[in-house]
Amino acid sequence: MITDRIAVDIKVPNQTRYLCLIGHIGENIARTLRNYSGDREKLAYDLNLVLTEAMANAIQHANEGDPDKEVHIEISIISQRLIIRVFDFGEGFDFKQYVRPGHPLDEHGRGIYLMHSIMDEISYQQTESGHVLKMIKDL
Amino acid sequence: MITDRIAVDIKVPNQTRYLCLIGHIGENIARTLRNYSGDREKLAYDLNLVLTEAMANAIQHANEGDPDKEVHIEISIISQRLIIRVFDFGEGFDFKQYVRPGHPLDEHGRGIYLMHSIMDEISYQQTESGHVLKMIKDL
Amino acid sequence: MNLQIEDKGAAVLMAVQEERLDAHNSGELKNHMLKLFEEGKNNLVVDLQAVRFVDSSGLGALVSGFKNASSRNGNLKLSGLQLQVKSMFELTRLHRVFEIYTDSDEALASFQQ
Amino acid sequence: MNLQIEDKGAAVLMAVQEERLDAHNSGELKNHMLKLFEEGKNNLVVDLQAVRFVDSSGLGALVSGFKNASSRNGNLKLSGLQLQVKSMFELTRLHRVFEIYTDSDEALASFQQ
Ligand SMILES: Nc1ncnc2c1ncn2[C@@H]1O[C@H](COP(=O)(O)OP(=O)(O)O)[C@@H](O)[C@H]1O
Ligand SMILES: Nc1ncnc2c1ncn2[C@@H]1O[C@H](COP(=O)(O)OP(=O)(O)O)[C@@H](O)[C@H]1O
Repeated sequence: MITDRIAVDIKVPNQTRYLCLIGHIGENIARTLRNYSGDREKLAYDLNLVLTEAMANAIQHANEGDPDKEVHIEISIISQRLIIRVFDFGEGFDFKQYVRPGHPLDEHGRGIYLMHSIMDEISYQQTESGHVLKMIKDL
Repeated sequence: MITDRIAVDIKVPNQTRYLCLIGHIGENIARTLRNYSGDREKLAYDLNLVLTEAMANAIQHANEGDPDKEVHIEISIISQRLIIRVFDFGEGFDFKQYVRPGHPLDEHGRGIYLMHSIMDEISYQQTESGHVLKMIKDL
Repeated sequence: MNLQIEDKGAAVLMAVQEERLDAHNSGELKNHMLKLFEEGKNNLVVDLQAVRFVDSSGLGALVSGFKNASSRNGNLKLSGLQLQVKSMFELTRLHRVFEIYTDSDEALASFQQ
Repeated sequence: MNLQIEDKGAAVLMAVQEERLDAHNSGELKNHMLKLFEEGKNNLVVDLQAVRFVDSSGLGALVSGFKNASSRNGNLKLSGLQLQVKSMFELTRLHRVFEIYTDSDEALASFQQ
Protein backbone atom coordinates (compact mmCIF):
# COMPACT_ATOMS: atom_id res chain seq x y z
CA MET A 1 0.00 0.00 0.00
CA ILE A 2 1.33 3.43 -0.95
CA THR A 3 0.94 5.75 2.02
CA ASP A 4 1.04 9.51 2.07
CA ARG A 5 4.28 11.18 3.04
CA ILE A 6 3.78 14.89 3.14
CA ALA A 7 5.71 17.73 4.77
CA VAL A 8 4.60 21.35 4.67
CA ASP A 9 6.56 24.06 6.45
CA ILE A 10 5.02 27.51 6.57
CA LYS A 11 6.26 30.86 7.81
CA VAL A 12 3.95 33.85 7.70
CA PRO A 13 3.83 37.24 9.43
CA ASN A 14 2.33 37.31 12.93
CA GLN A 15 -1.05 38.52 11.65
CA THR A 16 -4.52 37.04 11.79
CA ARG A 17 -5.08 37.73 8.07
CA TYR A 18 -2.99 34.61 7.36
CA LEU A 19 -5.17 32.31 9.48
CA CYS A 20 -7.24 31.42 6.44
CA LEU A 21 -4.17 30.55 4.38
CA ILE A 22 -3.00 28.05 6.98
CA GLY A 23 -6.51 26.73 7.59
CA HIS A 24 -7.08 26.19 3.87
CA ILE A 25 -3.82 24.27 3.57
CA GLY A 26 -5.09 21.94 6.30
CA GLU A 27 -8.38 21.49 4.45
CA ASN A 28 -6.62 20.76 1.18
CA ILE A 29 -4.39 18.16 2.80
CA ALA A 30 -7.46 16.38 4.17
CA ARG A 31 -9.04 16.38 0.71
CA THR A 32 -5.99 14.93 -1.09
CA LEU A 33 -4.98 12.21 1.39
CA ARG A 34 -4.68 8.87 -0.35
CA ASN A 35 -5.81 6.57 2.44
CA TYR A 36 -8.56 7.89 4.63
CA SER A 37 -11.71 5.98 5.29
CA GLY A 38 -13.35 8.50 7.60
CA ASP A 39 -15.43 11.57 6.73
CA ARG A 40 -13.04 13.69 4.66
CA GLU A 41 -15.06 16.90 4.98
CA LYS A 42 -15.13 16.52 8.77
CA LEU A 43 -11.37 15.98 8.78
CA ALA A 44 -10.98 19.07 6.56
CA TYR A 45 -12.95 21.19 9.05
CA ASP A 46 -11.08 19.75 12.01
CA LEU A 47 -7.62 20.41 10.56
CA ASN A 48 -8.71 23.90 9.50
CA LEU A 49 -9.91 24.47 13.08
CA VAL A 50 -6.91 23.17 15.05
CA LEU A 51 -4.49 25.05 12.77
CA THR A 52 -6.53 28.24 13.14
CA GLU A 53 -6.77 27.88 16.94
CA ALA A 54 -3.08 27.08 17.44
CA MET A 55 -1.91 29.84 15.14
CA ALA A 56 -4.28 32.42 16.68
CA ASN A 57 -2.86 31.56 20.12
CA ALA A 58 0.72 31.96 18.89
CA ILE A 59 -0.17 35.33 17.35
CA GLN A 60 -2.18 36.74 20.23
CA HIS A 61 -0.68 35.21 23.36
CA ALA A 62 2.93 34.27 22.56
CA ASN A 63 3.94 36.86 19.97
CA GLU A 64 1.58 39.38 21.57
CA GLY A 65 0.14 40.67 18.34
CA ASP A 66 3.43 42.15 17.13
CA PRO A 67 2.93 42.24 13.32
CA ASP A 68 6.69 42.16 12.64
CA LYS A 69 7.14 38.78 14.31
CA GLU A 70 6.71 35.52 12.44
CA VAL A 71 4.64 32.39 12.95
CA HIS A 72 6.16 29.04 12.02
CA ILE A 73 4.00 25.98 11.42
CA GLU A 74 4.87 22.47 10.28
CA ILE A 75 2.36 19.92 9.04
CA SER A 76 3.57 16.43 8.25
CA ILE A 77 2.18 13.01 7.57
CA ILE A 78 4.27 9.91 8.15
CA SER A 79 2.91 6.37 8.37
CA GLN A 80 -0.72 7.46 8.67
CA ARG A 81 0.00 9.93 11.49
CA LEU A 82 -0.67 13.58 10.93
CA ILE A 83 1.55 15.82 13.02
CA ILE A 84 1.14 19.57 13.46
CA ARG A 85 3.77 21.71 15.16
CA VAL A 86 3.25 25.37 15.94
CA PHE A 87 6.34 27.18 17.19
CA ASP A 88 6.22 30.27 19.35
CA PHE A 89 8.81 32.51 20.96
CA GLY A 90 6.74 33.54 23.95
CA GLU A 91 7.11 32.80 27.64
CA GLY A 92 5.05 29.63 27.60
CA PHE A 93 2.04 28.81 29.77
CA ASP A 94 0.48 26.03 31.77
CA PHE A 95 -1.20 24.09 29.04
CA LYS A 96 -3.03 21.48 31.18
CA GLN A 97 -5.08 24.14 32.90
CA TYR A 98 -7.12 24.79 29.75
CA VAL A 99 -7.88 21.28 28.56
CA ARG A 100 -11.31 21.10 30.20
CA PRO A 101 -14.17 23.25 28.94
CA GLY A 102 -14.92 26.34 30.99
CA HIS A 103 -18.31 27.88 31.70
CA PRO A 104 -20.61 27.96 28.64
CA LEU A 105 -20.91 31.73 28.89
CA ASP A 106 -17.16 32.42 28.95
CA GLU A 107 -16.07 34.49 26.01
CA HIS A 108 -12.61 32.94 25.84
CA GLY A 109 -10.86 29.69 26.61
CA ARG A 110 -12.36 27.25 24.11
CA GLY A 111 -9.31 26.95 21.83
CA ILE A 112 -7.26 24.42 23.73
CA TYR A 113 -10.35 22.43 24.70
CA LEU A 114 -11.25 22.14 20.98
CA MET A 115 -7.72 21.11 19.92
CA HIS A 116 -7.63 18.57 22.75
CA SER A 117 -11.03 17.12 21.76
CA ILE A 118 -10.20 16.80 18.06
CA MET A 119 -6.63 15.52 18.10
CA ASP A 120 -5.39 12.19 19.48
CA GLU A 121 -2.34 13.65 21.21
CA ILE A 122 -1.40 17.16 22.19
CA SER A 123 1.58 18.57 24.07
CA TYR A 124 3.26 21.91 24.69
CA GLN A 125 6.98 21.91 25.25
CA GLN A 126 10.03 24.08 25.59
CA THR A 127 12.64 23.96 22.82
CA GLU A 128 16.05 25.67 22.51
CA SER A 129 14.45 28.71 20.96
CA GLY A 130 10.95 28.94 22.37
CA HIS A 131 7.98 26.62 22.69
CA VAL A 132 6.22 24.19 20.43
CA LEU A 133 2.62 23.02 20.49
CA LYS A 134 2.56 19.55 18.98
CA MET A 135 -0.64 17.78 17.96
CA ILE A 136 -1.05 14.32 16.45
CA LYS A 137 -3.99 12.68 14.73
CA ASP A 138 -4.00 9.04 13.65
CA LEU A 139 -5.53 8.79 10.21
CA MET B 1 3.91 49.85 4.74
CA ILE B 2 3.73 46.31 6.02
CA THR B 3 4.68 43.91 3.25
CA ASP B 4 4.06 40.20 3.03
CA ARG B 5 6.88 37.89 4.02
CA ILE B 6 5.82 34.35 3.40
CA ALA B 7 7.73 31.09 3.03
CA VAL B 8 6.09 27.77 2.24
CA ASP B 9 8.16 24.63 1.77
CA ILE B 10 6.32 21.54 0.56
CA LYS B 11 7.38 17.94 0.07
CA VAL B 12 4.91 15.46 -1.39
CA PRO B 13 5.16 12.07 -3.07
CA ASN B 14 5.99 12.08 -6.79
CA GLN B 15 2.35 11.63 -7.79
CA THR B 16 -0.03 13.75 -9.83
CA ARG B 17 -2.76 13.41 -7.18
CA TYR B 18 -0.92 16.11 -5.18
CA LEU B 19 -0.96 18.64 -8.04
CA CYS B 20 -4.19 20.11 -6.73
CA LEU B 21 -2.79 20.50 -3.19
CA ILE B 22 0.14 22.57 -4.47
CA GLY B 23 -2.04 24.48 -6.94
CA HIS B 24 -4.54 25.36 -4.21
CA ILE B 25 -1.77 26.64 -1.95
CA GLY B 26 -0.74 28.98 -4.77
CA GLU B 27 -4.33 30.18 -5.13
CA ASN B 28 -4.68 30.77 -1.42
CA ILE B 29 -1.48 32.76 -1.26
CA ALA B 30 -2.76 35.02 -4.07
CA ARG B 31 -6.00 35.55 -2.18
CA THR B 32 -4.36 36.48 1.17
CA LEU B 33 -1.61 38.79 -0.10
CA ARG B 34 -1.73 42.11 1.68
CA ASN B 35 -0.56 44.42 -1.07
CA TYR B 36 -1.70 43.52 -4.54
CA SER B 37 -3.44 45.97 -6.78
CA GLY B 38 -3.87 43.65 -9.77
CA ASP B 39 -6.62 41.11 -10.48
CA ARG B 40 -6.36 38.71 -7.55
CA GLU B 41 -8.39 35.94 -9.18
CA LYS B 42 -6.17 36.09 -12.26
CA LEU B 43 -3.09 35.88 -10.04
CA ALA B 44 -4.68 32.91 -8.23
CA TYR B 45 -5.19 31.06 -11.52
CA ASP B 46 -1.71 31.92 -12.74
CA LEU B 47 0.04 30.71 -9.58
CA ASN B 48 -2.12 27.56 -9.59
CA LEU B 49 -1.08 27.01 -13.21
CA VAL B 50 2.67 27.58 -12.98
CA LEU B 51 2.90 25.42 -9.85
CA THR B 52 0.88 22.66 -11.53
CA GLU B 53 2.97 22.81 -14.73
CA ALA B 54 6.33 22.85 -12.94
CA MET B 55 5.37 20.06 -10.57
CA ALA B 56 3.91 17.90 -13.36
CA ASN B 57 7.20 18.25 -15.28
CA ALA B 58 9.23 17.25 -12.22
CA ILE B 59 6.98 14.21 -11.70
CA GLN B 60 6.78 13.04 -15.30
CA HIS B 61 10.09 14.06 -16.87
CA ALA B 62 12.65 14.31 -14.07
CA ASN B 63 11.43 11.74 -11.56
CA GLU B 64 10.00 9.64 -14.39
CA GLY B 65 6.74 8.87 -12.67
CA ASP B 66 8.36 6.85 -9.86
CA PRO B 67 5.72 7.12 -7.07
CA ASP B 68 8.33 6.49 -4.34
CA LYS B 69 10.30 9.60 -5.19
CA GLU B 70 9.52 12.99 -3.73
CA VAL B 71 8.78 16.42 -5.13
CA HIS B 72 10.09 19.47 -3.31
CA ILE B 73 8.64 22.94 -3.87
CA GLU B 74 9.34 26.27 -2.22
CA ILE B 75 7.14 29.33 -2.51
CA SER B 76 8.30 32.56 -0.96
CA ILE B 77 7.48 36.21 -0.99
CA ILE B 78 10.07 38.82 -0.04
CA SER B 79 9.82 42.53 -0.80
CA GLN B 80 6.90 42.14 -3.23
CA ARG B 81 8.66 39.43 -5.25
CA LEU B 82 7.08 36.00 -5.41
CA ILE B 83 9.63 33.25 -5.95
CA ILE B 84 8.82 29.63 -6.78
CA ARG B 85 11.47 26.92 -6.75
CA VAL B 86 10.79 23.37 -7.92
CA PHE B 87 13.61 20.92 -7.26
CA ASP B 88 14.15 17.79 -9.29
CA PHE B 89 16.69 14.98 -9.23
CA GLY B 90 16.61 14.20 -12.94
CA GLU B 91 19.22 14.63 -15.66
CA GLY B 92 18.14 18.13 -16.62
CA PHE B 93 17.19 19.37 -20.08
CA ASP B 94 17.68 22.27 -22.44
CA PHE B 95 15.14 24.66 -21.10
CA LYS B 96 15.45 27.43 -23.73
CA GLN B 97 14.30 25.11 -26.47
CA TYR B 98 10.74 25.08 -25.14
CA VAL B 99 10.14 28.75 -24.39
CA ARG B 100 8.42 29.47 -27.72
CA PRO B 101 5.01 28.01 -28.47
CA GLY B 102 5.00 24.99 -30.77
CA HIS B 103 2.45 24.07 -33.43
CA PRO B 104 -1.16 24.67 -32.28
CA LEU B 105 -1.98 21.01 -32.90
CA ASP B 106 0.87 19.60 -30.80
CA GLU B 107 -0.38 17.56 -27.90
CA HIS B 108 2.56 18.43 -25.65
CA GLY B 109 5.02 21.22 -25.07
CA ARG B 110 2.86 24.06 -23.75
CA GLY B 111 4.00 23.92 -20.11
CA ILE B 112 7.23 25.86 -20.32
CA TYR B 113 5.71 28.34 -22.77
CA LEU B 114 2.93 29.04 -20.26
CA MET B 115 5.27 29.43 -17.28
CA HIS B 116 7.48 31.72 -19.36
CA SER B 117 4.51 33.85 -20.45
CA ILE B 118 3.08 34.25 -16.96
CA MET B 119 6.17 34.81 -14.83
CA ASP B 120 8.59 37.74 -15.01
CA GLU B 121 11.74 35.62 -14.72
CA ILE B 122 12.35 31.93 -15.19
CA SER B 123 15.54 29.85 -15.07
CA TYR B 124 16.57 26.21 -14.81
CA GLN B 125 19.84 25.45 -13.11
CA GLN B 126 22.01 22.69 -11.76
CA THR B 127 22.48 22.49 -7.97
CA GLU B 128 24.65 20.20 -5.83
CA SER B 129 21.90 17.62 -5.73
CA GLY B 130 19.91 17.97 -8.93
CA HIS B 131 18.21 20.81 -10.74
CA VAL B 132 15.98 23.67 -9.77
CA LEU B 133 13.38 25.51 -11.84
CA LYS B 134 13.14 29.04 -10.44
CA MET B 135 10.37 31.44 -11.36
CA ILE B 136 9.84 35.00 -10.15
CA LYS B 137 6.85 37.29 -10.37
CA ASP B 138 6.93 40.92 -9.27
CA LEU B 139 3.76 41.67 -7.36
CA MET C 1 -15.95 42.35 7.36
CA ASN C 2 -18.88 41.93 5.04
CA LEU C 3 -22.00 42.31 7.17
CA GLN C 4 -25.56 43.06 6.09
CA ILE C 5 -27.54 44.83 8.81
CA GLU C 6 -31.27 45.44 8.50
CA ASP C 7 -33.74 46.69 11.07
CA LYS C 8 -36.77 44.40 10.85
CA GLY C 9 -38.78 46.09 13.59
CA ALA C 10 -39.06 43.38 16.22
CA ALA C 11 -35.35 42.63 15.82
CA VAL C 12 -32.27 43.61 13.84
CA LEU C 13 -31.06 41.05 11.30
CA MET C 14 -27.26 40.78 10.94
CA ALA C 15 -26.24 38.54 8.05
CA VAL C 16 -22.56 37.62 8.18
CA GLN C 17 -21.41 37.54 4.53
CA GLU C 18 -18.08 35.86 5.13
CA GLU C 19 -16.85 32.33 4.53
CA ARG C 20 -14.97 32.39 7.83
CA LEU C 21 -15.80 33.86 11.23
CA ASP C 22 -12.44 33.65 13.01
CA ALA C 23 -9.92 35.59 15.09
CA HIS C 24 -9.32 37.82 12.08
CA ASN C 25 -12.84 39.28 11.88
CA SER C 26 -14.73 38.31 15.06
CA GLY C 27 -13.65 41.52 16.80
CA GLU C 28 -15.39 43.50 14.08
CA LEU C 29 -18.61 41.53 14.53
CA LYS C 30 -18.46 42.27 18.26
CA ASN C 31 -18.07 46.00 17.59
CA HIS C 32 -21.04 46.07 15.24
CA MET C 33 -23.17 44.37 17.88
CA LEU C 34 -22.01 46.82 20.56
CA LYS C 35 -23.01 49.72 18.32
CA LEU C 36 -26.52 48.29 17.99
CA PHE C 37 -26.81 47.82 21.76
CA GLU C 38 -25.75 51.44 22.23
CA GLU C 39 -28.57 52.48 19.90
CA GLY C 40 -30.97 50.56 22.14
CA LYS C 41 -31.42 47.69 19.70
CA ASN C 42 -31.30 44.68 21.99
CA ASN C 43 -33.00 42.02 19.89
CA LEU C 44 -30.70 40.54 17.26
CA VAL C 45 -30.78 37.70 14.77
CA VAL C 46 -27.32 36.72 13.54
CA ASP C 47 -27.66 34.81 10.29
CA LEU C 48 -24.70 32.52 9.57
CA GLN C 49 -25.96 31.01 6.31
CA ALA C 50 -22.89 32.13 4.34
CA VAL C 51 -20.44 31.04 7.04
CA ARG C 52 -18.63 27.79 6.35
CA PHE C 53 -16.18 27.99 9.25
CA VAL C 54 -16.29 29.32 12.82
CA ASP C 55 -13.44 29.16 15.33
CA SER C 56 -13.45 29.66 19.11
CA SER C 57 -13.11 33.42 18.81
CA GLY C 58 -16.13 33.55 16.48
CA LEU C 59 -18.10 31.61 19.09
CA GLY C 60 -16.75 33.98 21.73
CA ALA C 61 -18.02 37.04 19.83
CA LEU C 62 -21.50 35.50 19.61
CA VAL C 63 -21.46 34.66 23.33
CA SER C 64 -20.45 38.23 24.09
CA GLY C 65 -23.38 39.52 22.01
CA PHE C 66 -25.74 37.07 23.71
CA LYS C 67 -24.69 38.20 27.18
CA ASN C 68 -25.00 41.87 26.27
CA ALA C 69 -28.44 41.38 24.74
CA SER C 70 -29.66 39.37 27.77
CA SER C 71 -28.38 41.93 30.26
CA ARG C 72 -30.48 44.53 28.43
CA ASN C 73 -33.55 42.28 28.47
CA GLY C 74 -33.10 41.50 24.80
CA ASN C 75 -32.03 38.32 23.04
CA LEU C 76 -29.58 37.22 20.37
CA LYS C 77 -30.79 34.31 18.24
CA LEU C 78 -29.00 32.45 15.47
CA SER C 79 -30.13 31.18 12.08
CA GLY C 80 -28.86 29.38 9.00
CA LEU C 81 -26.12 27.29 10.60
CA GLN C 82 -24.36 24.96 8.16
CA LEU C 83 -23.93 21.40 9.35
CA GLN C 84 -20.31 21.66 10.39
CA VAL C 85 -20.85 25.03 12.03
CA LYS C 86 -23.70 23.50 14.02
CA SER C 87 -21.35 20.75 15.21
CA MET C 88 -19.10 23.44 16.69
CA PHE C 89 -22.00 24.68 18.82
CA GLU C 90 -22.70 21.14 19.96
CA LEU C 91 -19.05 20.35 20.78
CA THR C 92 -18.90 23.45 22.98
CA ARG C 93 -22.43 22.96 24.34
CA LEU C 94 -23.41 26.38 23.06
CA HIS C 95 -26.44 24.87 21.32
CA ARG C 96 -28.01 24.93 24.79
CA VAL C 97 -27.28 28.62 25.20
CA PHE C 98 -28.53 29.99 21.90
CA GLU C 99 -31.95 29.70 20.29
CA ILE C 100 -31.06 28.35 16.87
CA TYR C 101 -33.45 28.59 13.87
CA THR C 102 -33.27 27.07 10.40
CA ASP C 103 -33.55 30.41 8.63
CA SER C 104 -33.71 34.08 9.48
CA ASP C 105 -37.46 34.35 8.76
CA GLU C 106 -38.19 31.82 11.49
CA ALA C 107 -35.82 33.55 13.89
CA LEU C 108 -37.41 36.94 13.19
CA ALA C 109 -40.92 35.51 13.57
CA SER C 110 -40.01 34.18 17.03
CA PHE C 111 -39.41 37.77 18.14
CA GLN C 112 -42.87 38.86 16.98
CA GLN C 113 -44.84 36.54 19.23
CA MET D 1 -12.67 11.03 -13.20
CA ASN D 2 -16.24 12.19 -13.00
CA LEU D 3 -17.55 12.28 -16.57
CA GLN D 4 -21.14 12.31 -17.82
CA ILE D 5 -21.44 10.77 -21.28
CA GLU D 6 -24.68 10.93 -23.23
CA ASP D 7 -25.37 9.99 -26.85
CA LYS D 8 -27.46 12.83 -28.29
CA GLY D 9 -27.79 11.39 -31.79
CA ALA D 10 -25.94 13.94 -33.90
CA ALA D 11 -23.11 13.99 -31.36
CA VAL D 12 -22.01 12.56 -28.03
CA LEU D 13 -22.03 14.99 -25.11
CA MET D 14 -19.21 14.55 -22.57
CA ALA D 15 -19.64 16.74 -19.52
CA VAL D 16 -16.48 16.92 -17.41
CA GLN D 17 -17.68 16.99 -13.80
CA GLU D 18 -14.37 17.95 -12.22
CA GLU D 19 -13.08 21.21 -10.82
CA ARG D 20 -9.69 20.59 -12.40
CA LEU D 21 -8.64 19.08 -15.73
CA ASP D 22 -4.93 18.52 -15.23
CA ALA D 23 -2.09 16.00 -15.56
CA HIS D 24 -3.80 13.88 -12.91
CA ASN D 25 -6.98 13.17 -14.87
CA SER D 26 -6.42 14.28 -18.50
CA GLY D 27 -5.20 10.79 -19.47
CA GLU D 28 -8.53 9.38 -18.40
CA LEU D 29 -10.43 11.91 -20.51
CA LYS D 30 -8.28 10.90 -23.50
CA ASN D 31 -9.08 7.23 -22.94
CA HIS D 32 -12.81 7.89 -22.76
CA MET D 33 -12.63 9.77 -26.05
CA LEU D 34 -10.63 6.97 -27.70
CA LYS D 35 -13.29 4.48 -26.66
CA LEU D 36 -15.98 6.58 -28.34
CA PHE D 37 -13.91 6.84 -31.53
CA GLU D 38 -13.50 3.07 -31.54
CA GLU D 39 -17.28 2.75 -31.34
CA GLY D 40 -17.50 4.96 -34.43
CA LYS D 41 -18.71 8.00 -32.54
CA ASN D 42 -16.69 10.79 -34.13
CA ASN D 43 -18.76 13.86 -33.27
CA LEU D 44 -18.19 15.03 -29.70
CA VAL D 45 -19.14 17.98 -27.55
CA VAL D 46 -16.94 18.35 -24.48
CA ASP D 47 -18.72 20.51 -21.93
CA LEU D 48 -16.37 22.24 -19.48
CA GLN D 49 -18.97 24.16 -17.48
CA ALA D 50 -17.91 22.59 -14.17
CA VAL D 51 -14.19 23.02 -14.86
CA ARG D 52 -12.55 25.89 -13.05
CA PHE D 53 -8.96 25.04 -13.99
CA VAL D 54 -7.22 23.52 -17.03
CA ASP D 55 -3.48 22.97 -17.39
CA SER D 56 -1.39 22.23 -20.50
CA SER D 57 -2.03 18.51 -20.29
CA GLY D 58 -5.78 19.10 -20.15
CA LEU D 59 -5.45 21.24 -23.28
CA GLY D 60 -3.31 18.46 -24.81
CA ALA D 61 -6.01 15.85 -24.18
CA LEU D 62 -8.59 18.03 -25.94
CA VAL D 63 -6.23 18.63 -28.88
CA SER D 64 -5.69 14.88 -29.11
CA GLY D 65 -9.45 14.31 -29.23
CA PHE D 66 -9.85 17.05 -31.83
CA LYS D 67 -7.22 15.51 -34.10
CA ASN D 68 -8.70 12.04 -33.78
CA ALA D 69 -12.20 13.27 -34.50
CA SER D 70 -11.03 15.29 -37.52
CA SER D 71 -9.07 12.37 -38.98
CA ARG D 72 -12.29 10.35 -38.88
CA ASN D 73 -14.25 13.15 -40.55
CA GLY D 74 -15.90 14.06 -37.28
CA ASN D 75 -15.44 17.08 -35.04
CA LEU D 76 -14.84 17.88 -31.38
CA LYS D 77 -16.47 21.09 -30.17
CA LEU D 78 -16.31 22.74 -26.77
CA SER D 79 -18.93 24.42 -24.59
CA GLY D 80 -19.37 26.11 -21.24
CA LEU D 81 -15.87 27.56 -20.81
CA GLN D 82 -15.46 29.64 -17.66
CA LEU D 83 -13.73 32.99 -18.17
CA GLN D 84 -10.31 31.94 -16.91
CA VAL D 85 -10.45 28.65 -18.78
CA LYS D 86 -11.24 30.57 -21.95
CA SER D 87 -8.16 32.74 -21.37
CA MET D 88 -6.04 29.58 -21.43
CA PHE D 89 -7.33 28.78 -24.92
CA GLU D 90 -6.52 32.30 -26.04
CA LEU D 91 -3.03 32.31 -24.53
CA THR D 92 -2.22 29.09 -26.41
CA ARG D 93 -4.13 30.19 -29.56
CA LEU D 94 -6.31 27.11 -29.28
CA HIS D 95 -9.42 29.29 -29.55
CA ARG D 96 -8.67 29.31 -33.28
CA VAL D 97 -8.56 25.52 -33.41
CA PHE D 98 -11.74 24.63 -31.54
CA GLU D 99 -15.30 25.68 -32.22
CA ILE D 100 -16.33 27.05 -28.83
CA TYR D 101 -20.01 27.48 -27.81
CA THR D 102 -21.59 29.17 -24.82
CA ASP D 103 -23.50 26.08 -23.74
CA SER D 104 -23.84 22.45 -24.74
CA ASP D 105 -27.25 22.95 -26.36
CA GLU D 106 -25.78 25.39 -28.85
CA ALA D 107 -22.84 23.08 -29.53
CA LEU D 108 -25.17 20.12 -30.10
CA ALA D 109 -27.43 22.18 -32.36
CA SER D 110 -24.44 23.06 -34.56
CA PHE D 111 -24.03 19.35 -35.32
CA GLN D 112 -27.64 19.04 -36.47
CA GLN D 113 -27.42 21.55 -39.28
N1 LIG E 1 1.12 29.90 22.69
C1 LIG E 1 0.72 30.42 23.87
N2 LIG E 1 1.59 31.14 24.62
C2 LIG E 1 1.21 31.69 25.80
N3 LIG E 1 -0.02 31.52 26.34
C3 LIG E 1 -0.93 30.81 25.65
C4 LIG E 1 -0.62 30.22 24.39
N4 LIG E 1 -1.70 29.56 23.96
C5 LIG E 1 -2.64 29.72 24.89
N5 LIG E 1 -2.20 30.46 25.93
C6 LIG E 1 -2.95 30.81 27.16
O1 LIG E 1 -3.96 29.85 27.34
C7 LIG E 1 -5.24 30.47 27.46
C8 LIG E 1 -6.32 29.57 26.90
O2 LIG E 1 -6.16 29.44 25.50
P1 LIG E 1 -7.41 29.02 24.60
O3 LIG E 1 -8.05 27.83 25.19
O4 LIG E 1 -6.92 28.87 23.18
O5 LIG E 1 -8.45 30.20 24.68
P2 LIG E 1 -8.33 31.75 24.29
O6 LIG E 1 -7.21 31.89 23.33
O7 LIG E 1 -9.68 32.06 23.73
O8 LIG E 1 -8.08 32.48 25.57
C9 LIG E 1 -5.07 31.79 26.74
O9 LIG E 1 -5.97 32.75 27.21
C10 LIG E 1 -3.63 32.16 27.07
O10 LIG E 1 -3.55 32.77 28.33
N1 LIG F 1 12.14 18.94 -14.93
C1 LIG F 1 12.43 18.43 -16.16
N2 LIG F 1 13.39 17.50 -16.32
C2 LIG F 1 13.68 16.98 -17.53
N3 LIG F 1 13.05 17.34 -18.66
C3 LIG F 1 12.07 18.26 -18.59
C4 LIG F 1 11.70 18.85 -17.33
N4 LIG F 1 10.72 19.75 -17.57
C5 LIG F 1 10.47 19.70 -18.89
N5 LIG F 1 11.28 18.82 -19.51
C6 LIG F 1 11.35 18.55 -20.98
O1 LIG F 1 10.85 19.68 -21.66
C7 LIG F 1 9.77 19.31 -22.51
C8 LIG F 1 8.76 20.43 -22.62
O2 LIG F 1 8.09 20.61 -21.38
P1 LIG F 1 6.68 21.32 -21.34
O3 LIG F 1 6.74 22.59 -22.13
O4 LIG F 1 6.28 21.47 -19.92
O5 LIG F 1 5.68 20.36 -22.10
P2 LIG F 1 5.25 18.84 -21.81
O6 LIG F 1 5.56 18.54 -20.38
O7 LIG F 1 3.81 18.84 -22.13
O8 LIG F 1 6.05 18.01 -22.77
C9 LIG F 1 9.24 18.02 -21.94
O9 LIG F 1 8.59 17.23 -22.91
C10 LIG F 1 10.49 17.35 -21.41
O10 LIG F 1 11.17 16.67 -22.42
